[in-house]
Amino acid sequence: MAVGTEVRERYKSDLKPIWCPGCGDYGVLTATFMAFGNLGLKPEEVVIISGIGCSGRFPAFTTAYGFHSLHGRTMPVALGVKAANPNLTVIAVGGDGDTLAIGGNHFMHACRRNINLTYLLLDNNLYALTKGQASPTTLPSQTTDSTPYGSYENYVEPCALAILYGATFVAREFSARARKLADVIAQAIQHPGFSLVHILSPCVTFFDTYDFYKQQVKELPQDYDQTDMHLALKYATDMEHRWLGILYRTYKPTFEERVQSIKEKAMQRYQNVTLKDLLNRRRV
Amino acid sequence: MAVGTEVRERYKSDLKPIWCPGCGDYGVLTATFMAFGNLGLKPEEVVIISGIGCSGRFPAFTTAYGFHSLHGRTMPVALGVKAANPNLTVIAVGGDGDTLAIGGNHFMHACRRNINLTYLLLDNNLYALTKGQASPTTLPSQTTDSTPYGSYENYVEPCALAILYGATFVAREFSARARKLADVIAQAIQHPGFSLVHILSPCVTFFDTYDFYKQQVKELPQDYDQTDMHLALKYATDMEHRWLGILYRTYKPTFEERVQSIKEKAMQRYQNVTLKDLLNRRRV
Amino acid sequence: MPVNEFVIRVGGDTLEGGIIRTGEFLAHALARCGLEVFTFRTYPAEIKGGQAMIQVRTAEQPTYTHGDEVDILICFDEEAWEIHKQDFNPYGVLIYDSKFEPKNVPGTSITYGLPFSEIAKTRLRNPLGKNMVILGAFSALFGLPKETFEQLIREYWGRRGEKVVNANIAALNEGFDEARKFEKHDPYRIEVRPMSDRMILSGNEAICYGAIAAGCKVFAGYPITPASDILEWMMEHLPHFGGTPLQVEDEIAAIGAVLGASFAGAKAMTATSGPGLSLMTEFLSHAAMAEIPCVIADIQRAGPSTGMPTKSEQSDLYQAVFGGHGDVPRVVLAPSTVQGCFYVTVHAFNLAELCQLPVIILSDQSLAHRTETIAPIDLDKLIVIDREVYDSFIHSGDDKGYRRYRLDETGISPMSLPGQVGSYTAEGLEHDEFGHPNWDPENHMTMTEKRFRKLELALRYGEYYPGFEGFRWYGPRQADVGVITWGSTAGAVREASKLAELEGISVAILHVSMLYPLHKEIVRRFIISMKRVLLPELNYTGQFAHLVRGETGLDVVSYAKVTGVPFKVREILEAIRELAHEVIYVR
Amino acid sequence: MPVNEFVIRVGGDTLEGGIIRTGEFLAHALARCGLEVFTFRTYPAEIKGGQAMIQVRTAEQPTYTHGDEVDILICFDEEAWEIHKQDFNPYGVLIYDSKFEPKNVPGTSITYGLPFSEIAKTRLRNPLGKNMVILGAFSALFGLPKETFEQLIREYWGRRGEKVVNANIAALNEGFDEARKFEKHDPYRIEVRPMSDRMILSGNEAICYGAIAAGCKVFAGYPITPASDILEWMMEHLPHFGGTPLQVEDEIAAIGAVLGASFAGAKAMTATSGPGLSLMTEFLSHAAMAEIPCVIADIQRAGPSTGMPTKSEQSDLYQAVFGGHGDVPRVVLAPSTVQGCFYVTVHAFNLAELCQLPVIILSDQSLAHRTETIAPIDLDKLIVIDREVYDSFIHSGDDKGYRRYRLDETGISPMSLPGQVGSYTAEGLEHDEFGHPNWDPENHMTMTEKRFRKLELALRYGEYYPGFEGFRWYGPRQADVGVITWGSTAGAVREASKLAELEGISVAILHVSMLYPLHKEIVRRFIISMKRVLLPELNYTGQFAHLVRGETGLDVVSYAKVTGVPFKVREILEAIRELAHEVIYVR
Ligand SMILES: Cc1ncc(C[n+]2csc(CCOP(=O)(O)OP(=O)(O)O)c2C)c(N)n1
Ligand SMILES: Cc1ncc(C[n+]2csc(CCOP(=O)(O)OP(=O)(O)O)c2C)c(N)n1
Ligand code: SF4
Ligand code: SF4
Ligand SMILES: [Mg+2]
Ligand SMILES: [Mg+2]
Repeated sequence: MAVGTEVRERYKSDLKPIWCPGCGDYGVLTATFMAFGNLGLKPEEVVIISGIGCSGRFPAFTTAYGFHSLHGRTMPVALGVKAANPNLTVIAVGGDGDTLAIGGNHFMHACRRNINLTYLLLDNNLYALTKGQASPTTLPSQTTDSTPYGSYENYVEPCALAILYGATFVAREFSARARKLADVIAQAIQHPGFSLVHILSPCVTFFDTYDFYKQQVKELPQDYDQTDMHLALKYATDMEHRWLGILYRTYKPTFEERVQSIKEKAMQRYQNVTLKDLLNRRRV
Repeated sequence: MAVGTEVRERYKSDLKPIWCPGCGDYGVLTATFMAFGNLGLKPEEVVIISGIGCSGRFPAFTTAYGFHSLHGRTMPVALGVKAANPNLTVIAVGGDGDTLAIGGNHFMHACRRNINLTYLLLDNNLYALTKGQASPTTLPSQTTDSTPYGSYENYVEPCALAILYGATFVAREFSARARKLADVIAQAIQHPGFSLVHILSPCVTFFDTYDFYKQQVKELPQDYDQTDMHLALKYATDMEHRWLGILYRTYKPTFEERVQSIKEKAMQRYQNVTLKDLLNRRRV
Repeated sequence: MPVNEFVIRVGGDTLEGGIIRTGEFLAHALARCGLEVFTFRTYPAEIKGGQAMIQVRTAEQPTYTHGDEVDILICFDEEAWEIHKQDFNPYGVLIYDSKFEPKNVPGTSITYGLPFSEIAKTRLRNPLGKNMVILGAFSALFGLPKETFEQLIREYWGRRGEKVVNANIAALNEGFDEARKFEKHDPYRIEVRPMSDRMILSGNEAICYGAIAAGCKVFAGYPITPASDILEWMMEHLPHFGGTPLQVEDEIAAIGAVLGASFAGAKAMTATSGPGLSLMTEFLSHAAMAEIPCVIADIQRAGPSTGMPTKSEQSDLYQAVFGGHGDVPRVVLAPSTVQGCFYVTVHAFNLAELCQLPVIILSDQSLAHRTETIAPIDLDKLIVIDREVYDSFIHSGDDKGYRRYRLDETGISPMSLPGQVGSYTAEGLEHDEFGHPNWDPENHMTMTEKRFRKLELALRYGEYYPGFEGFRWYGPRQADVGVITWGSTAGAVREASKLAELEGISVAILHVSMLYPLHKEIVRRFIISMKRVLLPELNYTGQFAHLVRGETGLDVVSYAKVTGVPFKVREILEAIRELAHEVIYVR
Repeated sequence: MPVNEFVIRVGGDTLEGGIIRTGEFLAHALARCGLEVFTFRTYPAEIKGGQAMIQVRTAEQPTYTHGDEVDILICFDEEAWEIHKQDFNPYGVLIYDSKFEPKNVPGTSITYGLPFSEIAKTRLRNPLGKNMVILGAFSALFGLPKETFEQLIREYWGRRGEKVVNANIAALNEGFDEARKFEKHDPYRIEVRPMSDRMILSGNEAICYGAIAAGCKVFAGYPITPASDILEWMMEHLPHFGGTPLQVEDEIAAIGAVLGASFAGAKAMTATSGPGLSLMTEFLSHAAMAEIPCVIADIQRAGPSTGMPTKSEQSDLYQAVFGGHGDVPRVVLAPSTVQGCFYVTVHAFNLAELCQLPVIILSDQSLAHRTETIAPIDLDKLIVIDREVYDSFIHSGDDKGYRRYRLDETGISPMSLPGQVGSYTAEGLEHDEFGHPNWDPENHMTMTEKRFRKLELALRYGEYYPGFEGFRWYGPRQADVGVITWGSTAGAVREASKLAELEGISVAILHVSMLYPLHKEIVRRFIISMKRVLLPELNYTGQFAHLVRGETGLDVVSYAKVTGVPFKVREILEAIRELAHEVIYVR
């Protein structure tokens, strides 16, 4: 699936992606460009924050601002960016290892703060950049270089976690469906609050899941109620099918709105007090 | 509520607790002694691992082995203890800050491993040892020294999280009900797999919740089905009442069992190969 | 000197309540008498219960320490006496609650036993009023005007209503009247002096004010003793200055949020103590690589590990200077006074923004929580530096586009801010001028040099912005004994060297505030100009001594102490004497 | 020397596949010809695609480096030639895929262009067989017996069935025949030598074997380049040795699990690289305080931050030696050969268990992934030390109960293990002998001294257990130029100093393997015995030079390089010459 050249020109940097041919992450990049194009975003008003992994190289392939942070630490950086400048459109890109292994705690706290940003979770069921070890989303059937006898840990389902943590928009998509994915990403960006897009993005080099997922994925039923949290938890945790679409959507005050209201309360309490005033109060 | 002097003699160290008079943690200590007594545990076969906080001082007040680790890091230590010696009875003690703020990720991964241990979460809705800042379980109504205008983050409910993470025994109790608590702790210890006991344990010094919780707590209905995960999630996340009792119980292979089976597979693959054999294979 | 120049200490179990407040009231009242004050406090390990103490030194001129010996000791209970008697001046005054009888009191001292608790409980029916009873007694015994205390009571409790104020004034009067019954035998007296304009502040408060003055707009932190009060102050005050304070889930998140905020254009800071600083190590290395300005205040406590959280130490220097994998440029500054805490914080922001790197402030528990009277801070004279922001007009002419990591002479490259034209990726991988990952051998060498070249500017910073002294040389250009000092130990060193001079010892001091990068040439010159060089510090491994040797290749005598409490003046004096003796001996 | 003593390099894009394997087959085949081999490899940043190379040095006696200059260069593609020509010996041999025409080949060299891809693709219909074609050609050109390769093919692909084996042998033969068409003009030749008994291993493999030999029972890790293969090996092999390997959620969990396991009685270890080491900082400090034995292998890569993950550097030394808040005793060891990786790991466990503290092994990418032929390891002669376990019978007579942190002369206290009588709490707070939290000033001093006293035993360890050399002095007791070296740089230093000697320069080497605690007296003696002392290392800040100065107060000349690749012998030789010249000049 191709992006219009105009869109590509606008959002694609001249750095050639280092991903393997056929990698699922290409689909996500394309879909992201499409979503940006559809929303007419200015590249310089977008900040893409990534961790470390194949997925982590994402920002530099775009013309947006990027922050290639540390393994697992996208969320603290995003929080800081939003605290400094709430007007920016913030996209976080994390691998499954990034998000659920080393970065699991920041992920929880970002959700519970309902920061207005979009989290693209590029899930390939393993650690790709370090060449194929088990991750928290490694499938029970999978053996990896680090789990030659199979894993002794249970699969972790990110959508259900995000819902319980307090994320207000939770969707799942498949990188092979770039157009659908682009649509979901656009909706996620428009959603006020924390939006997770869990993307099945196969690693063709270490564990090619294209065929597996093509069989397993299924679109949410027509009459699905996106606002029912416990229903969403059920669909999210279903491992027979991987349901695609928007699993959950609700509206709660965002982090940015709450910060604003705290600023107002503080202004009320302290009026126009200056630093000079405060210092003067400390005069003997 | 008193413990039999015999039990007290056996499990109580001669270090005097440094907790404030009336602190909820005393109730937990007493209940733990009772549970130990009921199960007839040998103190030297028990390891109590704590983090940092008022709660963190727990192990030294007992005659068991203790490991006063770092803030938020009980679970990695417990994993190591169990990997080295699966026969030990391991109890982890964590505050709400310990467990859900800095230690949230380790908590998730310990649950998903279903390590056979008992986690006592001493929840006082704030950071007590550092003198009263907001924690992830700080109530929406609460203001603290670090949130003078109220919090901008949502409450996190530990029981629901544990269930979703893969814990196989999840209960909630109130430190004011030491006898019930003792019973739940004993069951948790006996349960094969990860057992969480979420204990409402008021901090009388910084935010006394005794009266609040006395009003709010309620025992689970008689006909409650402990094996229904989605039901458990509903009861756990109910913030109108705080339901007490065993919210969820199921049986899955424990970490220890899985390690055992991996060892067997490895033995099968490598038979009785010695290091000498392996080295010989690397001869030119 | 018995008039206006002595040391008071108040000790007791915190279960009784009010120990620290008694000292604070005393300090404020003395300051209002036109005197200088310098306090020091220690807390128990327990949240409730356990011995706490506060020491207040008063003098007509500013002092540098809280004093070695206690002239007036006020004990709430017997345990307090047992703990504090070792520091008690045998010719001093002991005031105690007569509910107990202090043992082994030196016969040379004067004692006043007063039934504080008794008075508060039965006469006033206000057990918490005990500390006011004591202040009343203090007023009567030493001539500190009672009105000064009354005024403070009104200011402190005014918001709580007339009733509370009156109850406290009643307690004050009761203590005053009770103490007047004593015949005064001791020589200590307060004489009111003309008021000069001063402020009274703690080290941590000064850091908060400094941050605001420097333009801090985002603060992220996680509670930890003894830095939590900085977080709490920021949570309360940053919002009304238009900034955003964040209490986050751990220290890794704190430094991560600081870097994100700084990247997005806000001046940003975090504050922590040893365990938190350790957790920030990986991000410290990232900040250096991606060249993101940030300020980390580390309020040191006794380590290693959880250590002794309420005790003081200077043992995070190694971590501050050397922590981090790879070659990590950073600046490390250490204040040594409350005033220093303010200015060092301002300069920390300036250096961070100027050089686009992490700046670590090394304070410590004793400095954080002591209060001092200091000269008023003149905000109008402050120099505040902002980072050089990329401007596509000014910096244009670069046909290949914006180069975030442009190889300029100083090593500093203009920084573009999200929202404006000039997007780039802040990169933790090694990269070229554009920020594109690049692993060429020569590029890594060039970029590493670039990152370290910025430290040269940091070294020269003080020359350009004279408000900041990276070092200060006190005393002669050549001497028998030189003392190199840093951080909160500097006060004791200055007092000790004055005493040593009085004894005829030739002594000079090099007080270093910029610990890293080190002014090598100055330190070298100092060391070779002195016969022997002493370096006292509150850690076991002699961390700054090691750094000085490592940077200069010259030796110094390390004097290391780890007791959780600051050096006494006399300990350092003794060490200076010993070295001076050796010098004479080898002559 | 053209017979048996030269350097081969294979380079190409990994998309082609088989570059590294070609080199590995070559190395193994050469070893089977009775020769010594020493390899070195570099990887691309990309997972698929990008240039990789492997260099194989062969010699009749063991060498210390992979060689500066390439005598036989095998290029899969044009880019490879462009990259590697700078290291190409102008009198060497270039073998290339004749699908391209290499430019600017020195006229003095010999070239053989063969249609590898063409042969593999069209003649053999087995594009992946290309590397076997090359090996066949190598065999024909340089006389390495084809049977040796055949044997290796059988061993390597035997499990995959006869068909695969035959296809590869066919490719081998095809290359052999093709190359025989050339007339040989070059002087390089392999002559088979009598086989001596040796092994062929990589540095990381040696660490794994060392850990098992030392009795490691729990390994916990998190993947990270270039340490992941240790984790993978442990996940596969530790279980059948009765141990438990853990892949955990991050490096904090890894070190935490190691401490838990060690507390419970198992010898335990983790392996990581810079970013992971940084994350372990807080727990490192805890291990020191609670006195828990543990081993951390840090396989250094180029930093700071994410840096250049597949490149080599020695820049985590500061973090290894100084990382951690508070005064943190630890031992830091650095191997410099593959054999050293094995023994240093065994001794790391021994020291950890003996002294009950964290021991850090500093290896690096180049050492981790190079292979060497080494003398067989005699497991029966190994010394393995277990910690002193508390025994209530032997250690009784202590009426107050078990004292975990008993103040014994050496600083080492017998340790009780969960399950046995003698329970206590491992404590990260400062504590007394029983482990009870205690914040008395004197106690903190005493306990800090206790923890550091153990380093004295660590220093003397080599005297008691002669298998371990904390340092080694090569060459004369006095010389014009002394070189202090550590880690993987030692090889280049040894070769360079041999060359310098041949030039008539008087030179000695101090090779330090125990970096911390440092054998101060030896280092001091070495420095003052030499006219000038050079300290080359792969970092920018001269980290070991700084440590040496800091510990001895004596100066050395730091030679710092950060290019991501090891020193060349000639670079160090040049530096030695310069210093020698200075010495002569100042005479
Ligand atoms: C602190 C730290 N630990 C480990 C690593 C090594 N590392 C790099 S990427 C990665 C895992 C990548 O997996 P994932 O997040 O799923 O991303 P993917 O490569 O699959 O896109 C790891 C462990 C690191 N860079 N930093
Ligand atoms: C890395 C680190 N950060 C911060 C601290 C300071 N600290 C000590 S206890 C504590 C919070 C305690 O709260 P909680 O876990 O709820 O335990 P409680 O005291 O309430 O029982 C904090 C932040 C620390 N010890 N280590
Ligand atoms: S290794 Fe896997 S995830 Fe990484 S670029 Fe290749 S296909 Fe994509
Ligand atoms: S501060 Fe609170 S939690 Fe801590 S001991 Fe006192 S009552 Fe208990
Ligand atoms: Mg992945
Ligand atoms: Mg708590």
